[in-house]
Amino acid sequence: MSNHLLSLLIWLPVVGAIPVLLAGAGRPGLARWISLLVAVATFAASLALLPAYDAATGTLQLGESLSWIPSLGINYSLAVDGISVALIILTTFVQILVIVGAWEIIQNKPHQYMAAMLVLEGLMIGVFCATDALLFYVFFEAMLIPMFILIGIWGGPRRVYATLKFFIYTFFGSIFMLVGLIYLYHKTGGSFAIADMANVHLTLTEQAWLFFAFLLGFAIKVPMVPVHTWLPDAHVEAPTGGSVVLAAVMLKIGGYGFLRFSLPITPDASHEFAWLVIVLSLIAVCYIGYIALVQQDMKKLVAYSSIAHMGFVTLGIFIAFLLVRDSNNPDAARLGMQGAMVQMISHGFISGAMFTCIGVLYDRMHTRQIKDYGGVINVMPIFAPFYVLFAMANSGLPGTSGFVGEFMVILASFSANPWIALFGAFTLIIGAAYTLWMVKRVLWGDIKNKHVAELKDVNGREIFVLSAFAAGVLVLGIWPEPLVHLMDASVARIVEQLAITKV
Amino acid sequence: MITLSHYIVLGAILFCIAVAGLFINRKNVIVLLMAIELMLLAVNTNFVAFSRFFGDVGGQVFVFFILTVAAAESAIGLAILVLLFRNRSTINVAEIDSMKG
Amino acid sequence: MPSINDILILLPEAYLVVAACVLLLLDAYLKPAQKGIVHWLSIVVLLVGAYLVVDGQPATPVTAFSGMFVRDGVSEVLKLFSLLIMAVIFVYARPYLKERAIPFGEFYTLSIFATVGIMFLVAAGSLVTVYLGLELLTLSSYALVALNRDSQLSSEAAIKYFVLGALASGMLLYGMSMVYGATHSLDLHTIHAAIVGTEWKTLLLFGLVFMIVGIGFKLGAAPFHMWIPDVYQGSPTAVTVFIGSAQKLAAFGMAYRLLSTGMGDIAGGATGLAPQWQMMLAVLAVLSLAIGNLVAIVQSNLKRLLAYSTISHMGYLLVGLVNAGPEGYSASMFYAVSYALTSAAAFGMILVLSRSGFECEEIDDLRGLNQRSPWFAFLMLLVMFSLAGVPPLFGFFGKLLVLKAAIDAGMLWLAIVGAVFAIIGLYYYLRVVKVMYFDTPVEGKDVQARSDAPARWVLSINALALLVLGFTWAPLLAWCQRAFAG
Amino acid sequence: MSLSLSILLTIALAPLVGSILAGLFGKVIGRAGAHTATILGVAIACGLSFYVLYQLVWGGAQNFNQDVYTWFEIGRFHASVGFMVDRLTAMMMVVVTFVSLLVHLYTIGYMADDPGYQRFFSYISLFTFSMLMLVMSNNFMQLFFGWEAVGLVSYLLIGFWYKRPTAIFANLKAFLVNRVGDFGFLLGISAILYFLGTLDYQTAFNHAPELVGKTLQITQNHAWDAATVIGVLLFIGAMGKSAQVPLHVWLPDSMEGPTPISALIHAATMVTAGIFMVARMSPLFELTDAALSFILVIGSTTALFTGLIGIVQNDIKRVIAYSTLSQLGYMTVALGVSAYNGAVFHLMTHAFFKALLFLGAGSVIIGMHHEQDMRYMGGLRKYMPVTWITMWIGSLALAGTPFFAGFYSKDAIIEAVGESHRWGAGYAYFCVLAGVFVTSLYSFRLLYMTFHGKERFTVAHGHGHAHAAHAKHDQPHDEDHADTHKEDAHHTPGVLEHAPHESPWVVTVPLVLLAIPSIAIGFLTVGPMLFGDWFGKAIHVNEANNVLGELAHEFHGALAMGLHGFTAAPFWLAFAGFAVATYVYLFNPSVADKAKSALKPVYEVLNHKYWIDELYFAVFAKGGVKLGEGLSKVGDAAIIDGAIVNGSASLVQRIAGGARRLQSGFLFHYAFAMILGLILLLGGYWLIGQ
Repeated sequence: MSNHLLSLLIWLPVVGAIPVLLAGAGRPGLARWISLLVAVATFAASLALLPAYDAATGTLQLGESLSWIPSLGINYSLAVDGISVALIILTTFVQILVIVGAWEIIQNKPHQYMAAMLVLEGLMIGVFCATDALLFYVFFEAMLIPMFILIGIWGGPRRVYATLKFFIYTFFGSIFMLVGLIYLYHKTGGSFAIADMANVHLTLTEQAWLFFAFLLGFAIKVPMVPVHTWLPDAHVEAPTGGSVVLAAVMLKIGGYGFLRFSLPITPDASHEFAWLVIVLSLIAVCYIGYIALVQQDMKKLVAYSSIAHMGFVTLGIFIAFLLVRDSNNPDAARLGMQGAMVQMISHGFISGAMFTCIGVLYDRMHTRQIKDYGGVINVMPIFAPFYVLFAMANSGLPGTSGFVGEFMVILASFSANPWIALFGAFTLIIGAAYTLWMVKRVLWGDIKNKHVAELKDVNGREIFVLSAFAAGVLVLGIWPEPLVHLMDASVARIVEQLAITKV
Repeated sequence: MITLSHYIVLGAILFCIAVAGLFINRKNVIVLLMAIELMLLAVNTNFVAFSRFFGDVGGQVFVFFILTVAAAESAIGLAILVLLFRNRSTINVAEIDSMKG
Repeated sequence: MPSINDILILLPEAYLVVAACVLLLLDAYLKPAQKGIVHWLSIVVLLVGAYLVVDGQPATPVTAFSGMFVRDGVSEVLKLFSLLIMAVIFVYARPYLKERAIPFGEFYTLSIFATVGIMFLVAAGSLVTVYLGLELLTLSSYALVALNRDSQLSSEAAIKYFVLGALASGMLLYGMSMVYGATHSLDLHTIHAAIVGTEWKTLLLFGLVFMIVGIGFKLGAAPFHMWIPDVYQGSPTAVTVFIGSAQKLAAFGMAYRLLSTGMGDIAGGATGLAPQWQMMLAVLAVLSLAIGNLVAIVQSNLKRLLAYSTISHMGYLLVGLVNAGPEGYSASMFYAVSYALTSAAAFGMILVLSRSGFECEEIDDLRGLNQRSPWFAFLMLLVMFSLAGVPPLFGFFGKLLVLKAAIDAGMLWLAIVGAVFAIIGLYYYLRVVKVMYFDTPVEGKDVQARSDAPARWVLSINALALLVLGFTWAPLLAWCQRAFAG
Repeated sequence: MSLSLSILLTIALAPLVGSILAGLFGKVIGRAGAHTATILGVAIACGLSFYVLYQLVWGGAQNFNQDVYTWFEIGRFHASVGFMVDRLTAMMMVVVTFVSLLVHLYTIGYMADDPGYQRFFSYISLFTFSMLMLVMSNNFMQLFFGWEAVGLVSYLLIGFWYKRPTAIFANLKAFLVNRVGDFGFLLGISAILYFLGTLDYQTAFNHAPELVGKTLQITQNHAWDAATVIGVLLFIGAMGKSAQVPLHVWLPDSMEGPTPISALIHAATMVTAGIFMVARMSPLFELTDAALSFILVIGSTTALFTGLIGIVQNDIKRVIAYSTLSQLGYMTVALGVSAYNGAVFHLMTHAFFKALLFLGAGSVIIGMHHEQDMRYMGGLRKYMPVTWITMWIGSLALAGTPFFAGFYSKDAIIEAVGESHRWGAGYAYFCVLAGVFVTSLYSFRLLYMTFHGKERFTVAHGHGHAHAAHAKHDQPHDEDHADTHKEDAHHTPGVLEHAPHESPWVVTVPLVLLAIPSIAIGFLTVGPMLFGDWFGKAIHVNEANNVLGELAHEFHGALAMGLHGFTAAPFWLAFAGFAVATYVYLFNPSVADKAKSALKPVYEVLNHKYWIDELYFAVFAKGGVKLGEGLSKVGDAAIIDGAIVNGSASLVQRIAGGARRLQSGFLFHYAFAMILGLILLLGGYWLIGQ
């Protein structure tokens, strides 16, 4: 059992989608319950990772390997380290909330919706488990199909434009990554194992080309400026659940990819171009911050803030190079990278929560325009505190998870270069500005119009979802050590690798 | 004295005429059929010439096959032509463009 | 001297020819009501043929009729899949033909003859066999395209196909004649051996170029692709599916025989003409990728769109061939097989969805298919993503292999070009999915899966195979590699 | 004997528990339940704080420094939640919990009819918890946590009446301005981690000397002194919290919050966090004269120029708000001259009398039925004697009348500045002296305009039933306060429906309780706190900078100091202010208007608060939005999406449209294409051939 735990995690939801599709047609209730059952089972299974995984060593563990294409040396090989474990649990956790959140909101073909969600979940878990580059790529790409459907069918008015943009944008990024992988396969003399790719000797030029191939693939996923423009559209048009999964998990796959590919395979090129990524990340924090400030659509605003917050992920990952190689300060590098990882998890909770909140409002008012709201707190006294909490978390208030990652990254980046910290810390101001300004216009004030006056407060189901998110946000914010400990050893290993040059 | 190259050049000329006929002619499909036959003739000339000069019968055997097939080919061609004329009551090449783009 | 042994070696072909004639007679004597029998019989005939192919397969390559006919791994794979795909096509075609009153017997017999043509073509050991196989195939195809007697488009497609096809085979023959002149032989192996010593290098190269034109035409690679869109659109869909799937296998076989067996390198030695035709194929590949993918974007007719997509896919097939080594050949053959299966499913979908008076061939005809019949929408989705090359579907792995082949051959740039055009290609496949899933059906022309059970079942299996093979393609690949190992 | 962790945990958590009870279960436990729970929590915290203080001072307990739990541990970096309690901390704990307790009591009366009753109690208890976490922290991470947490509560409380546009504007403004400070503060913490490799106070202080000589490379050929960078960055944080120029703009607006909040958060405790922080970091600040001079200049500027604004304000709360600003300036000045315990001492005394003043003002506001404009007051002393007396006490203390609490602290600060030779001390000395005059001027102006002279309000119909009427009237106030915070829209200014009246006992009792320390605390504690080493190791001063040490020589007991005060310059300056105020606002009010018109420009400048608000709004708020719009239109919409993404898409479309025309449909074109292909291949071959 436990030695096939990862396979179970991947395939349980995917296979679980089949009964949902078959039984669910015409019987929405059944579809919902089956999918909830599957999601909960997956979550339970993912919790089994914690005892099974030994955080002390931080190695890849719970490995499974199965020869898939013998003649090409492609293996179905899975393993997880602390980082993957954390992300997997995040995925399964969010998935439950998404399914509960969509419960009676999705009326059009709920069974297809739920099935797509489950398939998506399985594939995302697969991405976090794969240790074979091709397998990784397969999951990485396959993920797009259900998301494409989710946005396209259950999305908003401009969903077609948004979903096509999303798919082609992402595909554009990853196809070059594929070429890069094949090239590496060629270099390794016939192995797609990421570990082998990390060991193969590469000249700086080769590394540079590969680095940019990877960068394109993952930067679009994260997304980084300037390849971020698909995200706002995708988010605005996606159904609430879609947005939640997209922001909470999918974006993380970009950051995860950097760790798995760019860093170990092209360390020297990554070092060469670390400044580029850092600059882009800082642009993401400041430039995107200002853009978020003027958004009229709540979802768009949160989408942009996601980009800004993911900026800290890439920042935290790449300052590690400056710290390890230039200022020889591996502990600070670990701090920064840990910050990036914590930021990924925390952003998973916060963005998920924010989008859920907006979904709650949208389901009632069928508008996401900020100007249509005002004084919501008067009519939704239970909802309002949640909204404020998540907003505060989004603007990085200590005591919420939003603070932890950014705190670590800023601390670390100061050790790399005070200017980086200076621009990074700007998020304290701009982040608070755009988030709380939205809160001011949506929540506070007198009742704006009769639609607001008619709003109903959140029901039990919504309270459950929001509370679950809130619990995540607070626990992580008050006591991050368990999470940090889970990932620390793995991060330390990655940081050690950075020091080793390949040329 | 006629050398091999003379034959090859002749073949080439015939071939070029045939090809020219194929895309210069804008009138009549039947002309196209004739051009095709001419092209096959050019080929045959080559084969015969080569096999004669190298004393290898293979080429001439091939020519027999080609002739046979050519017959069948033109048969089918004419059949299609008839069909076309029946449907569109024209065999003018310049008018056969209902599918494009 | 020809012996009984030679006959046994080409038993499948012989059997099929006989069977075809029998079917023809049978059809002539049957009452219209009973013609259904011909349908089932012909499927049986094909399956038996497939059995014979596999059953009689010798361990090592053997030749018959003093090397004119080869029976090796390559021919086995290609024959087998052509036969199977033909059988599948027959199942799809039946309801379609019935409703359009297209003569049964002719269709089946001609198709079987064409199949025999394919089998000779891919098993050719000499220029003569290549030519005969090719003609047998194309002549039957001409007839098949024109089979829908009362359709203007059908006849226009036929004449275009015929003229251009004749031109192509003329060029091929002309090339052959030059090669013959340069090497004094029609036997591919002898030619291969003679390349080194010939003093007619230039003549030989001219021959090569002309033969490549013929091959390019058969593949439908740009700039010899012009016939493809019109013929795909004009001919009855039941025939289009044949031209679009099984014939690609034949084209690959022809290319392999002529280029590799005839003029390839000897185990990496620089003795052949591979360097020359590699470059030419690369050029054709880039052109096909560009034209196919670009023009497909602006198509509104589904069959035409698939036609252009074929062109682009042949581009990928050539990317594999450019490798000019066992790796590349196996990759290309894998690609050809995967493409044949996929496009069979794609056209099969059109066949299954269309009904009398309604060819479901405009993209807009698919609007809201997911609401009418979600199952077939899902199948079509699989097909489209397989064509687009999105994992985990079968089509992706074909692309993976050909790109790998190109990179192995040191042609990274070609791989990158392939990748870039894959992005453009993605767009129009997604458009089809979008129409099926995101648009609402137009009133009046509501598409539904027609009610011919066998067709629907086979189609489902065919499309699902694309998904299943996405996980279990290892054996097929191994098979392809074994075919070229020797 | 030493302090036990459990006691400290109880102190910190008791208010939190109360807050959670009142917040989450407010509906269940009702109003009485809510205030009982929270007051109980705070009372426990207060009692124990006193106990802790007692133990430290007289019980001979050792300083406490211990982690509660690890927050994160990465490599050699380690952050934890823990407590460090020495006398400094203990004093802060007492001040915070004591004032908080009184404010809790006071609130029962003040918010009696507010629908958000439970919410309010929950907030103020939450604030108490956050503030305690801040002062009790033993590391920078937790300090920052408390730092931001009090900011959050202040945000929530300023916007407590969330229907008032002004309130929700003020709270956003307050939070953002504070964030600017925190921006610097966070960088300061990063700098400490970078140079000292730790977030723990004690370790940092122990390694502090290593900072000397270290520099931070800012540009290629330019480096800054590490200690100075740290000092300035940390102080920027203090500037935000303690509302120092130029980050002071949020404090006056924060008066939008209910008065108890103004007393607790925006006078007594939160705003002094910055002062406390600098005092706590004295070992670091002592390393850098530059930073201290910076602090000195900022502080003295704040002390004088914000005081000036106070003179022209008419809103009673705003006058006190500006006086708070200027007093904070005094504390900062003290820090600037390394007179840390002077600052902390003033912090303490100020906490008492300023809380007193605010609560008194609140009481007046209740009495006036939520009229806040002093121009419509006057002669209130006969209506509300208790408030009147206590306010006088508070004002006297504020003005620095000898023997009152304020005198000792303020006088010491002025003396210290006089003693100091630090760069900027001269300027500071002038500012603080001038400040004394200004202080007493606006203080007495307030008293006279409010309690003396003739009544400038009229009562609509009859007296009597003040309480019932007040109750009835008070109900709608928080809805009605919709637009302006000055004259209520709903009634013509200066016209009351009922006569003013003294407030209920829950209001007056805290006033009395605060009046006592306002008088006595200075006299009692000046000796040990200021000139003794009462703070022990908690505050570190280099000998060179030890100005208070200098003063200590002349110090011969509180009494002597008080008597000596009468002969010192500050007293006469204060008296001058008193005299002017008395003449202008008591005997000859017309002078005020004359002066106003005579000094028109000056008045305008002050009345518009030097136009700083307008400037910030134009530059940062409006400018930011403009910038954002520009970026999103040009950067995202036009360039990235428009030109690159959709641009390339449409380009492909156009190429495709062109390419399809090659497929003309004509046979001869098709054939021709094949021939071209043939020629292309041949030509290509030739090219390769050559």
